[in-house]
Amino acid sequence: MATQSRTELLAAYRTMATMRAFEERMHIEFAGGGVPGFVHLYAGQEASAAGVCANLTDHDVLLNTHRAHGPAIARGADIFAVAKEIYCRGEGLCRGRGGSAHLHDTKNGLWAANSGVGSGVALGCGAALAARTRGTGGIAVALVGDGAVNQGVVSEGLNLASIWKLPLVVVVENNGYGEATAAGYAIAGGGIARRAEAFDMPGVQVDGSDYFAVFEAAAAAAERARRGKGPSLIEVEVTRFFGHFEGDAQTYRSRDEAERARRERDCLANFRRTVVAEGILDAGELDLVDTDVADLIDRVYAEAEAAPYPPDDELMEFIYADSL
Amino acid sequence: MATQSRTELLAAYRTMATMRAFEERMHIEFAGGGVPGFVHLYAGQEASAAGVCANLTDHDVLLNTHRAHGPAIARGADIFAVAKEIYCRGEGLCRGRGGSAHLHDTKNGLWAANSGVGSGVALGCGAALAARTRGTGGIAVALVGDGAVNQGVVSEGLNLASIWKLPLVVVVENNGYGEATAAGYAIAGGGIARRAEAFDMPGVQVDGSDYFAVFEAAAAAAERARRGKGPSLIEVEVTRFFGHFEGDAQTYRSRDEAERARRERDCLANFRRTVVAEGILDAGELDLVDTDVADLIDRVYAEAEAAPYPPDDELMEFIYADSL
Amino acid sequence: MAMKTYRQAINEAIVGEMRRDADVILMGEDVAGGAGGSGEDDAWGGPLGVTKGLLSEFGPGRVLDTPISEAGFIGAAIGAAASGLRPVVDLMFNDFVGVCFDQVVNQAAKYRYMFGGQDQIPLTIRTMIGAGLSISSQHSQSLYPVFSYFAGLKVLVPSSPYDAKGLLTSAIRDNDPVIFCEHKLLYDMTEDVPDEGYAIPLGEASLLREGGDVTVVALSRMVHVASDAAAILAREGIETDLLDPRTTTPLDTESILESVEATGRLVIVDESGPRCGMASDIAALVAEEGFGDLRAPIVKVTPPHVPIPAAPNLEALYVPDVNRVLDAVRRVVAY
Amino acid sequence: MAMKTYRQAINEAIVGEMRRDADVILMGEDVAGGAGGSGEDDAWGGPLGVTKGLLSEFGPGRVLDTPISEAGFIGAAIGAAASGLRPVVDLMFNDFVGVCFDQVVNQAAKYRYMFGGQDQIPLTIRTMIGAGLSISSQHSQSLYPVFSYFAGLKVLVPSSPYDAKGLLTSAIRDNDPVIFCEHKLLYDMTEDVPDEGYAIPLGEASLLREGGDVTVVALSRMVHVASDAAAILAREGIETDLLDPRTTTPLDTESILESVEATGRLVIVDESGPRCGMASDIAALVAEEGFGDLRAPIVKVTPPHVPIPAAPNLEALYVPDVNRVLDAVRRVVAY
Ligand SMILES: Cc1ncc(C[n+]2csc(CCOP(=O)(O)OP(=O)(O)O)c2C)c(N)n1
Ligand SMILES: Cc1ncc(C[n+]2csc(CCOP(=O)(O)OP(=O)(O)O)c2C)c(N)n1
Ligand SMILES: [Mg+2]
Ligand SMILES: [Mg+2]
Repeated sequence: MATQSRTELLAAYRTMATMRAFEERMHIEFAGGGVPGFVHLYAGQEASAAGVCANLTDHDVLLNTHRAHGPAIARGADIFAVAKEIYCRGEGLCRGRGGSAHLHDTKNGLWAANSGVGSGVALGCGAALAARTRGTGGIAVALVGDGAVNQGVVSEGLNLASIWKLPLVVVVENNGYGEATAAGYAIAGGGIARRAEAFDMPGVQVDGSDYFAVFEAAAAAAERARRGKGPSLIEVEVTRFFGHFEGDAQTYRSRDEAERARRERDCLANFRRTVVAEGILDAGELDLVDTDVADLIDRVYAEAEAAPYPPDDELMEFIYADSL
Repeated sequence: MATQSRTELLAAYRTMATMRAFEERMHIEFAGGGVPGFVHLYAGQEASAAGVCANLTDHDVLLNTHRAHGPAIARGADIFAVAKEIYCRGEGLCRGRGGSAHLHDTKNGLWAANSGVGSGVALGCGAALAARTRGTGGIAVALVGDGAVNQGVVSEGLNLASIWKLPLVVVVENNGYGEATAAGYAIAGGGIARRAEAFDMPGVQVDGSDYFAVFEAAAAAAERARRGKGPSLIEVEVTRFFGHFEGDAQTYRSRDEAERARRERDCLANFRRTVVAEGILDAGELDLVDTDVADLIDRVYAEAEAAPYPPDDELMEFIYADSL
Repeated sequence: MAMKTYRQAINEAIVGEMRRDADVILMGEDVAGGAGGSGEDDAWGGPLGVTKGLLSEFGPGRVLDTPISEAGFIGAAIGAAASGLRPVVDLMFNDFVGVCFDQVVNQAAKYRYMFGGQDQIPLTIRTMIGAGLSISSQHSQSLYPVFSYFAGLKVLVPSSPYDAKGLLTSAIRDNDPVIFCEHKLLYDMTEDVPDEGYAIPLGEASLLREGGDVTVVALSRMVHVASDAAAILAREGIETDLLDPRTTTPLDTESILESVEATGRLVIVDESGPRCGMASDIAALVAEEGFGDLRAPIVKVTPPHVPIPAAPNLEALYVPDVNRVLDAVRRVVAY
Repeated sequence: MAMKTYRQAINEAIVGEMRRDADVILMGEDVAGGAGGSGEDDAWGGPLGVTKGLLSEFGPGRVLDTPISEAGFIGAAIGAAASGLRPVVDLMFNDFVGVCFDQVVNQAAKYRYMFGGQDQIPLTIRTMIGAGLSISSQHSQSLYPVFSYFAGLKVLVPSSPYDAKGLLTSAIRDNDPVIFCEHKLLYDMTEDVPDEGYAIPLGEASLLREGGDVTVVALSRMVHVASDAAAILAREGIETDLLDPRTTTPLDTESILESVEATGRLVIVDESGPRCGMASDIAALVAEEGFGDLRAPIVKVTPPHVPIPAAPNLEALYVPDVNRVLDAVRRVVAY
């Protein structure tokens, strides 16, 4: 099963626990009215970004989606800067210009989702092409949602990656819905992995409540990309615990869908159960991580809320790199 | 084999012979400098539009491509108005506004190709949706090229047609090239039909030098659409006898590629050989058609060349239906 | 007649036209919401609830949730319109026109002309414009100048519930492609709106205030900013002609020129960009056709040339406010 | 120095920069042409032969034929640019921006700002503009006003071989996304062009003729139409300041305002549309900042608000010609 060391697995747990706690707290803060903009929570999907990012190096690029908080944390972005960006503060990752849906951290190989959903696949082709052209050894991993796969640019990017044999991995986080519309309605034939085949690349489906399954699929795809064998696609089946965005009444899904997922498809609980049962980690050290994380989250939110907005006189900064 | 009557087959021959003669003459006229704009000839691909259109009724819509002359003729547009449009004359199908690439004839169920290649698939979804909503019994058939299938809108349209089970047939005319770039390079995996499968619809490949093969595949797909069973895709393998557009030196393909196709994959010659060999039609009546067609083409070009441009004072006509 | 929100007014216009004409259909992402899910079917009415209830009344044959495929479904709507239906399509945020621009400006706009008048495209595209929700540069633009650039489109920018209902009704009845721009900060604005259907003709500005000292042209949400400014100016003795063009194509050039003829002074307050935007368009019109009347520079109050930031303080600096309008008007009056 | 066409000048600029900097790569449909075919590999250089020969010199790692997937490959170019490459991308006809508009105006343009200055996007998009080939409304537009609307882009409209080489060189060296608009009727225009590389700074208009009676601002191919008109006017004793801004973003507002300060009269000759177009943009600038100098209406000589027809006679009526410029200038001079 897992090819990760004890230390790595403990780190993976910490990452997922942090992602989860960050979002649970965000849910409360948003309801309290203190968070600007639209906010899409990643809770329930943690094993996806965590399992993928555990396979990435400094040379790689992860292309985020609008459901950006979790992947940003998993990729190793400074969580204080993440929170500040969501709060649109001047010390945020993007100096308050981007907000919740646009968490971008170039030095950590994290690229924001950009506008039209699905664009990450095209941008990822470019990152992958550049990595190959410049011989950095890097790969690109594009996260996209089940809804986003119906954007034309995703098909175009899959084709481009395939004919150019780019070191790209496309990870489709299928949480069953694009906003309020079900994947089963929006995606012909229901499956996404079969689109990969149409574009002549391997496509696999994995259970996103199982960290180990995601990790292994991502490891295989990343390895393939690094070896110059070309792109592949992974469909990760997940359930989001909250609404599409905060404030969503979620009447489009049955009352207990999310609750059932929390009970039965919780990647954190599953992870804990497995590593404890197999004697890899013990419950006590995981509990310690939870305590640590809770403390961290308190500090992160306190600092973010207290942080200043960007200076007023910087409105016109950062438009152009070379003077106009 | 063919489920068409003698009369229908004779008509099919006449259609294809007319398409061919029209283009052979256009090639000469263009070289002579008298034809405005860019001109893309359909010669070599006749069996595709002819085989498809033989299955269409007055309620159906055929969505053309930029390689528009042949399909317009096959769909039954007035050939004089077709020629005049290519010459941008006032009595052209579109009163000289559209030109060669935009042959559109609403009353005959012929819709022009529109700008970004591949859009016909999306427009066709709309025609199909309207036909179903209004209960006309009509279907839509969208022609697209092998190059155009890599436009995102084609994938979006295939998906939409599939989930809505629209009465749409997508006919991919694979002539091996999008401009100067080979389909084998541009299309991942080489095949187009497998994309149909990804979007959960049947996809078949047929030999476009064989009228009967095209006719039958189109008949099956049209039947399926009319029965409410949803969309399907047909890939028609053809070779264009001329360049991408007139003036193309065609150095991207070997010197004899087109010539070999003329010798070995000529749908007109094949048709003639088959119907004569099987005793369905005799060579003499086909020769008569050829003579007729030659005469028609002479008249068509003479009339088109002599026709006046649209009146100068009509520049601002037809922008809006309701007054601005 | 009852107090209604901009949101309700829009909903009523669509309901009214769908009842009136069986050819009107509705398409878009989550225009009903809930398609295929385990819960309710008519769950959303778009992310801001504008079209809620329509699926229940008109059924899935006329209210179609779409995949996230704007090029595909707007292309389909054009095809449906060319076939005789009258689709009302939801392009959630106008910024997303990026993924279907070809369909809107090259196809819908040119369909009738390029084919020599054979067809008409009775298509309405509803879409949200405007900054103010801290959702950054790809969800906050006001792109009606870009739409207005293209001949063949009609472009509507209602600033109130009353206008929204009347203009949307006209849009749906119109036989040309119309872009109907809803400002996202106006959805909860209320005013008296008749229950019955009514159509406001396209191309007629509304004169919201008659002054004589200065002409202020304002669009969409900026009408309210300009109106607040005009009230303050009145107390200073500066009387404003406040004009809301309501539609940018067709543009009521006559009303603008007439007002400037009287006032000799023009300030344009607009949330679209400063380059090739609507303020430039109107300024250029007057600098050519109303030059003889002008007694002062034409001042444009617009955002600066910058993408729209998420941070609320920067965003507030981005969007024109009352003070900037006051400054501009005082400047031209003092000129 | 030798006589070179606009086509050659563009080719030389790319070759020069590709030799100078290994990070410069070329992408687009048929930029080489022949990929995967049974004949030659470097067959086309784009449909008009502009980039022919580059594959042969720089190889398939740096010269990439693409599928017909503009959103995909322009998105990829943005990603490559964010990674440190300097892609030069061919968007054949500028009209096709319809299918990749999101990549251009929402992504490339906003990438640096929205992420707080973390990145730069050294991307050049080459694209053809202009009417005159009878290829109808979807292949003949001049969309630089639409590009200029968006902050974050730079927009270049070279009117001559010399400018084309110098501006394209600057574009490729520039660290921001640049839209380089090549007028399709200029490819065969020749003039003396240095063999070595040189960069023309962005944002500097060129004063092609010094007069003093009237300022004529013209862009792209219209520079030549305006120039012909100026020669005729000179014979009538009307002396023209003829200004070619050469870049619309950045726009050399200073040179325009300075000239109008001297002449008091402004005519703008432009092939882009009359609504929210470049003529409106420049007119609005001067109506605000140069108002005190103006002695006559600002006259815009542009096409009418109509899609572009294929028929040569109608197309000729569409595009501004010398007579329309003469009329306009005579009118403002006589005012
Ligand atoms: C082109 C485009 N259309 C619509 C939207 C609005 N939108 C934002 S998120 C979203 C749903 C995306 O669904 P999915 O890809 O499944 O991601 P999820 O939200 O489920 O994580 C939509 C429609 C958008 N951002 N871009
Ligand atoms: C979106 C878009 N990109 C590029 C073009 C330019 N173009 C016109 S025809 C063509 C080739 C199309 O190839 P294919 O679809 O195979 O049709 P064929 O010409 O072979 O019949 C291209 C690239 C276009 N019309 N639209
Ligand atoms: Mg989803
Ligand atoms: Mg082809």
